[in-house]
Amino acid sequence: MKDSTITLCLPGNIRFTRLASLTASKTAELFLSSMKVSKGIDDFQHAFELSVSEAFTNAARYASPSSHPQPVTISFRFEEKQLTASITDSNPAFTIEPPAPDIENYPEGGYGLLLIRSLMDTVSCRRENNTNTITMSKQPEIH
Amino acid sequence: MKDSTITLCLPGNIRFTRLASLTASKTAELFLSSMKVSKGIDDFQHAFELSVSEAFTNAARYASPSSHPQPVTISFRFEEKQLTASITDSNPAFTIEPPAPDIENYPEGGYGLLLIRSLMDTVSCRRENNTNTITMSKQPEIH
Amino acid sequence: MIIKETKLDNITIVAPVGTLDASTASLLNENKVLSETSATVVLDLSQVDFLDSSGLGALVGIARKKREKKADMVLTSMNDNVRKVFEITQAFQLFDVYDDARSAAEHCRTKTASQ
Amino acid sequence: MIIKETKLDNITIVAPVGTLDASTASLLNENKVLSETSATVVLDLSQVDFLDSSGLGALVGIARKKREKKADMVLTSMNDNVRKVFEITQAFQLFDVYDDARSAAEHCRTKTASQ
Ligand SMILES: Nc1ncnc2c1ncn2[C@@H]1O[C@H](COP(=O)(O)OP(=O)(O)O)[C@@H](O)[C@H]1O
Ligand SMILES: Nc1ncnc2c1ncn2[C@@H]1O[C@H](COP(=O)(O)OP(=O)(O)O)[C@@H](O)[C@H]1O
Repeated sequence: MKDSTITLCLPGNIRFTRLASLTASKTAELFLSSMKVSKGIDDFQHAFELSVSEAFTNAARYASPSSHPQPVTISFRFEEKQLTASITDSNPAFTIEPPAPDIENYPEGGYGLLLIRSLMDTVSCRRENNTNTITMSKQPEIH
Repeated sequence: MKDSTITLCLPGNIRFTRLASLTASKTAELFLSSMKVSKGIDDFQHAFELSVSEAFTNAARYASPSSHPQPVTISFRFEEKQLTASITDSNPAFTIEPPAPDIENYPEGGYGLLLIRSLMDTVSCRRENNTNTITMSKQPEIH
Repeated sequence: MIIKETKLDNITIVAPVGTLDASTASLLNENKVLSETSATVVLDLSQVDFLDSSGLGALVGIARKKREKKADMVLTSMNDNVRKVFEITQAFQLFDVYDDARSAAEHCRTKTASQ
Repeated sequence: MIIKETKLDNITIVAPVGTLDASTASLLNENKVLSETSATVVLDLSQVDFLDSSGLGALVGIARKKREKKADMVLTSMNDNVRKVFEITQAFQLFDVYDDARSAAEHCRTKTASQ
């Protein structure tokens, strides 16, 4: 299973959010079963389910105005010790440094990147050919 | 949602079968919700879940011998009145005319294409550039 | 997502079933009991299997509008994955959270009566 | 997929939980009670949410091997989606199917006793 790659290409519309996050959850489950991990399964799956939900929603929500939703590509890679997910869109550039949560005023948004960075081991963002790719990796706890 | 296309690319290994069939089920659910269909939902979803499970399993099982599993591509297209799924592999050519079930001897295999043809409205197979694409469509019952 | 409603004394308990994310958050805002700003409600999360920041954002917005009218939305019965979103975002500071719907309704009734 | 086992009198009831497809069918074949060809068992399908032709093929193979040793595998409690696979493939002709595990076990016990 090592080096397996799974790619899901969806229209950049929030109606497809759950398809993205369920695929992430199931992929994380498959990755763990290939690693014969038996502890912390639910946390690991949930970390990918939630992070991909956030990243896909952002990709769909912050697209440049256009009559048709731009495609968003989600890919998963089974690496030696970790699972990596990447989400690519054609939106304007952005940065992944989230502001600290504004507890006083608690705005209704602004927690997506905070959640991703809390749940994943590493998160990075790359701009290339007018696309953004946010890449996130996490290693399961091996016991 | 009309004309939306969803593409899932997986390694041709039966360990990924459930990812293929769950994606099919969830996609069929999204298609129905975009059509505002409220009857026969479970049957329609199950028809895609089962047919994609069968077609993906065949694509993975009958691959030409190779050290790495060949990728299998599953795509879904939201059409005016129907949902279409296509599964593409690089296997040797095959035909989709299933033999009648052999009730006397009831072999352990040979029911995949029979199930697909029973559940879908139309099924066809195309050979192109050394790939096979099996394409299946189904219209929900509108009431 | 479907949304179930039951009454305990005169407090309505609203129980969404399924996923609260960007694709379903608008359904919460369209719900009569949740958007009726002057009625206090209990939101029973026991059947919410998944919540992300878009779902949380919808909850914050609903609670805020109710509070402007001296009403409230209190939460109950969240699973561990939902709880994690509240923890990371520090959203626990914003909501009264109860273990079960009965004690949440009890609390709301007492609070409403004393106003 | 996990496989639960319980005993009713001296008949073992085997209950797979989850999906029976190409990715899990081999787990059935590895199960001790199912692969022990001379023991009759009840296969409780109530927690099988999905079955395809690879799952069905595994069931046919297991039942066949047991019958060669005068044992059997009888089925119980299938949901509508699982039932549909049996209908289309005419597999109902191959299996004794019961509504619930208790009556299935009862039947197996009587049959074993009369041999
Ligand atoms: N895929 C993306 N494309 C464009 N902008 C993005 C993307 N992801 C995040 N951003 C920008 O980063 C900001 C913070 O994102 P996030 O932490 O998820 O909170 P929220 O989306 O609720 O504002 C967004 O408001 C947006 O401006
Ligand atoms: N994707 C495929 N690639 C190559 N051969 C295939 C493919 N799908 C089906 N076949 C051929 O068609 C036959 C019938 O398939 P099916 O009805 O699914 O039954 P089974 O796979 O159990 O034999 C297979 O045995 C195989 O020879």
